[in-house]
Amino acid sequence: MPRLYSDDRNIDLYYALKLVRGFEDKVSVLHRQNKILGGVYSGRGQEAIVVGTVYDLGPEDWVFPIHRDLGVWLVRHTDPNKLMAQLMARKGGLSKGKDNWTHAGDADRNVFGATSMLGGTQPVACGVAWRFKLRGEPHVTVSYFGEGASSRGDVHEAMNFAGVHNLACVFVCENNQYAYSTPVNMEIAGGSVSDRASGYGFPGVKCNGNDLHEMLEVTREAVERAKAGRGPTLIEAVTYRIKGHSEHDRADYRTKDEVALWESKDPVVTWELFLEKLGVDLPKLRADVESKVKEVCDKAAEFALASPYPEGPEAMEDLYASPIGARG
Amino acid sequence: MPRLYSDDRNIDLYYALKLVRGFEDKVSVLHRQNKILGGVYSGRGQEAIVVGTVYDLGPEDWVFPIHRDLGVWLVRHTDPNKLMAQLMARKGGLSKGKDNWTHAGDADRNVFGATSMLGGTQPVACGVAWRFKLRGEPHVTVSYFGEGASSRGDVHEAMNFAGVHNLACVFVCENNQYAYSTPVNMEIAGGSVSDRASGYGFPGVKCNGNDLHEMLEVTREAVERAKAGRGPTLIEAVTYRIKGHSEHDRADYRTKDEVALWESKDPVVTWELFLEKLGVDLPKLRADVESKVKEVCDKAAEFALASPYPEGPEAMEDLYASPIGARG
Amino acid sequence: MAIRSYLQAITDALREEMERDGNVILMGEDVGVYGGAFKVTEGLLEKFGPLRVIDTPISESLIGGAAVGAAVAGLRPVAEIQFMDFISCAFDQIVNMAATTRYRHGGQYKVPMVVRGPSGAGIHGGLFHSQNSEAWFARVPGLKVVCPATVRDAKGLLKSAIRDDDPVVYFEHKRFYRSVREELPDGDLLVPIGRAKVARAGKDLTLVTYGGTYYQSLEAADRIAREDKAEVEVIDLRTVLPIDYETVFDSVRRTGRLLIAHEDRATLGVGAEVAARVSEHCFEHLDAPVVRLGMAEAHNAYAPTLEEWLLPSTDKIVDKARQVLKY
Amino acid sequence: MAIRSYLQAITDALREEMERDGNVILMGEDVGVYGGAFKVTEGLLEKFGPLRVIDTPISESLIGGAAVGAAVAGLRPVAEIQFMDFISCAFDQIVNMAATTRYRHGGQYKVPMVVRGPSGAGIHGGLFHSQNSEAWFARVPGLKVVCPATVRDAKGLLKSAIRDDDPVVYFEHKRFYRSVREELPDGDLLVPIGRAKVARAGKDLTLVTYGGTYYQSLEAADRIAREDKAEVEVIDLRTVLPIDYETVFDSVRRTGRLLIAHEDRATLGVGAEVAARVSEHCFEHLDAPVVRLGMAEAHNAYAPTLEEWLLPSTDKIVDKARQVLKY
Ligand SMILES: Cc1ncc(C[n+]2csc(CCOP(=O)(O)OP(=O)(O)O)c2C)c(N)n1
Ligand SMILES: Cc1ncc(C[n+]2csc(CCOP(=O)(O)OP(=O)(O)O)c2C)c(N)n1
Ligand SMILES: [Mg+2]
Ligand SMILES: [Mg+2]
Repeated sequence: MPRLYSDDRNIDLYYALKLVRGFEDKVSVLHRQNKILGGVYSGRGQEAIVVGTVYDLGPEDWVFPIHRDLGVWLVRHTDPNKLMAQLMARKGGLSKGKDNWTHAGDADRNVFGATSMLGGTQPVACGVAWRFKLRGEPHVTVSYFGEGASSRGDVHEAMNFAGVHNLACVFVCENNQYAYSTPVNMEIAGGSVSDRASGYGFPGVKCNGNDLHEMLEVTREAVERAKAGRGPTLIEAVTYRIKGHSEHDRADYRTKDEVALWESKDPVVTWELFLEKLGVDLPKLRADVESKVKEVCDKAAEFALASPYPEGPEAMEDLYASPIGARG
Repeated sequence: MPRLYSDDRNIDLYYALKLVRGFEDKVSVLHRQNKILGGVYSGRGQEAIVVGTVYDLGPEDWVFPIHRDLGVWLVRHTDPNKLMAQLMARKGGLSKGKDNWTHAGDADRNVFGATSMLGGTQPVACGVAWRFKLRGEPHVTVSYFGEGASSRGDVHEAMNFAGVHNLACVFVCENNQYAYSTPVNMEIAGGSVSDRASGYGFPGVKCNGNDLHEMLEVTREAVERAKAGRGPTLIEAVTYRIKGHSEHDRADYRTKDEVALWESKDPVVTWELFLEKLGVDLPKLRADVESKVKEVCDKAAEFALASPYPEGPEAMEDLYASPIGARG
Repeated sequence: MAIRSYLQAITDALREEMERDGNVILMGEDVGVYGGAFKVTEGLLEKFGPLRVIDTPISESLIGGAAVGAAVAGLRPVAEIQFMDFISCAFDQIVNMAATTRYRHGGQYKVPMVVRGPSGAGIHGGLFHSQNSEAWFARVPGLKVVCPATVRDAKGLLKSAIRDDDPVVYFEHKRFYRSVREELPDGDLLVPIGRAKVARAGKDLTLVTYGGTYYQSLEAADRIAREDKAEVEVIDLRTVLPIDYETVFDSVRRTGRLLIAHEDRATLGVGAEVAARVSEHCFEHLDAPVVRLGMAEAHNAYAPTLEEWLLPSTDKIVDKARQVLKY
Repeated sequence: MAIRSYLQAITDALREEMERDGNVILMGEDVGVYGGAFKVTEGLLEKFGPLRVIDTPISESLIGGAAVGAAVAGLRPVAEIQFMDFISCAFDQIVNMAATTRYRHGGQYKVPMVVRGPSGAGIHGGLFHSQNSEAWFARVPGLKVVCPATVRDAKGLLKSAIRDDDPVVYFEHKRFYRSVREELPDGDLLVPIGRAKVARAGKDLTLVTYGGTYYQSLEAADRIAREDKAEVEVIDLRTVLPIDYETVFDSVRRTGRLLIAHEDRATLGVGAEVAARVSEHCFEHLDAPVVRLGMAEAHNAYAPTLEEWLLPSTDKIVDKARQVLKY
């Protein structure tokens, strides 16, 4: 895939992190202004996961983001204008106003939008990977789920199937310690989602989801493995959901200390420190990147706000590829 | 629970094994004579599992047998007459002809009948175990599933929940190497169902399902653990389905050698050898036990055949505890 | 007497039943510490403790099945589905396990459980936070299905559901949670399952409704009374399995005209069954064809323009009612 | 021309479509080595290999979801549910994932998949090997649902379903697999989805049916012709989503009388929708109430006496038809 911002990989990755965060911040603001309706789920604190697992994928690989993975679209080069229009239910959005948030993908970039039913895309990813197997194509699917969603039967059925058939599936569990209000010890027996992988005969890797280097490396290994026909990998990226479950959740079921602890492990700041060690002029770079991100986000918001809502009767479009009911 | 046949535990266990096998053989014969309709699934070769996991349970424990576990009812002291009438869809059966085979339990003995949907009773067992937890009762649930059914999402959701809450659940996976025609390597990634337990934070024990001693011992440990509030155990009893999936399946997807190998590990014969080592006069005992089993089975068949079919309109009974539709 | 919201009435019913009967337990995602996504169970964990208010993992099928287990073992579980759209993930446990347990055991077990949760559209929830799923269940023998619209019914039907010895699926309308308030008598209040209510008497047209279109139907009746001088009789089914046909037929035999309005799609929605039965059993009394109004035959699209176009409304009910009246 | 059974026609359709299009794949439990529980896929693994005929673990939800994935990626999966009763375990993936994928992506993806399998009663299968589950799906926008009764339709509709770019749920009637035979032309045979068929012309009563009651309906019509000198027009819906109302309405407007018979329960069965629509749109033409006949409102009980009592039969259809004719 082409670079997003700079020929320098490390700088480009920084831009990706900042773009994801900036875009989500913009979404928050627009949501508070009632310009985005319904629930909005922030991925703040988890940017290294979406950037690290998507950045090096090829155009023929497929990705299956969920509600906290808005960044996946951005790193995948989905037009930010279209994405913002999608969030605002406009005609210019990916689904032309049909559904909100992440329920529409971007077919041109092999991004598949989930239903709300958590865990539902892991089986779908298996089906896509079957095509790779059938045609001998060297591609992978990368599908996401929260540690909370790991309790759904669908995730189990998919991992087992992928394991039996050595499918080119990379399963990414974003373990951000909470499912809505429910802490991880009430959600997952055993304490660790990655431990389950051995029961499916493939590696489970627990890694630091706040460390972009680690996410890139772990993903590289998993993708290589999958492309070599050696089957799936389950990556458990340990991270933290910095905000509430959705914009309206004050999340007072958590302690301030806990949040502060994780804020101190911010993946974007960590990457900045790395760039500084490399000798990058960070204040300047940050200013440049932030102004570019602001430009992209503002333009996206502008585009979206200028895009009309769909007309009512369009609600009947896109139900069928070959329409029915002509005789009814 | 009272003894079935003899005050001598070893002899009584022998009787249990023989009763299960004898009863199933009778069922086979009656099925071939078209006296039992629909599918019949033999547990031949797996008797040590049902006997070993049920024999030492208390009356307040709950059991959740499935299609190959007819023996569970018998060891649980369900009236063989009623059981046979159940198989023949007679009014004198457990469900008065409502459903076949194992879909009716025996409420007096805390036997819960499954639906056909494999894996469906593991969540139910969790619900029963919640009552034990709520009331501080020292009982357990023992629920069964095949290695094939282990791929169902429900089994995963139940094991995770039981693990999170340390429920008094003993999960018994009867790994008989086939799910219908599908061999175990096509069903379960990783090769071993018991390996999955660690992912749920409780012990998984792989054991010889053809060895009654081992089954009794493994069960004893699991039950003790559960009653002590230390949570679930997953027992994977490795065994072999001697017959086809159902009576009509010739099972030629298997080799003769494989079947012969497992026939040589017959759990009933193994127990007989043990009794002989103890100095029991086996020919005499076997003759006595077989004649008693024959008597029970013949009587059961007689009872069942004499029991009428329900009258058509009884199909509308037992739908609701508090009937509805009076005004409709 | 006190003014209670639709949501408070549900919370009250849960709390009162839990106080009355130690066998009543709650289970669901985030029902404990958080008090539920809509705060229906707020305060109940503190009051009844974690053995009776269970925060479950995200495992709808487990929730359905465990409720069956708790019920057959003698408890009275009330399981929350965080959004009723997700009941699709518990479908097998409800339609095959819960609904058949009594039957397939020849009456040996009873299954006193309730599955409840927020359903319905009109809050820009999109495809998966807006569904009306009652029709899937309203055809399953062994289940009872209720869809209260008023505060009184929300409370009284939930209490009846909890005391009922059969599995009840209880659909709350999330649009009503905080927007609908009513004065309620203090203390116990039971509304029987299986009884419709004549919410407004009339002689010219019967308007059968329930759930999401209840208030719109009453508004439509008022408007027609004012503007058309016609009297619409509004019947709230309240229970959609079993349906109280006696009340419906009585009314249609008097008015000769029937409009059915619900928020769910018309195709194989509850109204299809009502229309079919009325057409059969009130054939001689009908002066006009039975007409149905439901949301358009699509998914619950997200954009406000689409959602508005899709959903029934007071205006649309008035239009349809006039069409039937004029026939 | 060759005599083919209902089952052979299905196998033929699968094989021919797999030969025609390398993107067609099969998946399901025991469909490979064993050739399927009813041997519908026998010989296909040998012919097309394990990359195109996939023996899956017992994971219905996975099967449904993986079919969606294969479909959006450009394959044409045909997923077998070993008994259609178990489709309850794949419910979410079918009604929420498959049915909405195109819509929620604003048309970006197409989902050319088929879910097929044996359904229906009458073989003493009991509660979980006898269900008619089509009505649950026949109300879901985004899906198409077919229920062939004849050998020709079994073949032609399956071929159309496989070539269709939308998800199709295809219900086979297991009672017909080996009992129904017909002469079929060799080679390609397509029956369009969404078209009913007038299986027998008549002027006195319209009898709408599909699936399990098809042959009983024809027998009933014959008997009534012989014994009552009345001519029953039998319409086989074949597709229950979308329903071909033009054909139904045309007929009812000529005969003035309608009986609907299906094996599924009447309550919110496909016939409820047909009855509601006919009652609305053919109101002036109806000389008698629309009557429905389905299995009794219980589960598929196992004992032969119960099953017989529950299910529709030629006798019961004749009785109901006479009732409508005499009205
Ligand atoms: C099947 C299903 N059940 C419940 C929900 C409601 N819900 C939405 S997000 C969420 C929490 C998810 O937690 P997790 O999987 O850990 O992801 P996170 O939000 O923490 O990223 C819940 C319960 C849902 N969307 N789908
Ligand atoms: C959900 C579900 N899918 C499919 C079936 C059909 N079926 C019945 S038994 C069986 C094989 C079960 O294998 P396993 O779990 O290993 O048990 P075994 O029969 O070997 O004892 C299958 C596929 C079913 N009953 N339920
Ligand atoms: Mg989480
Ligand atoms: Mg097995």
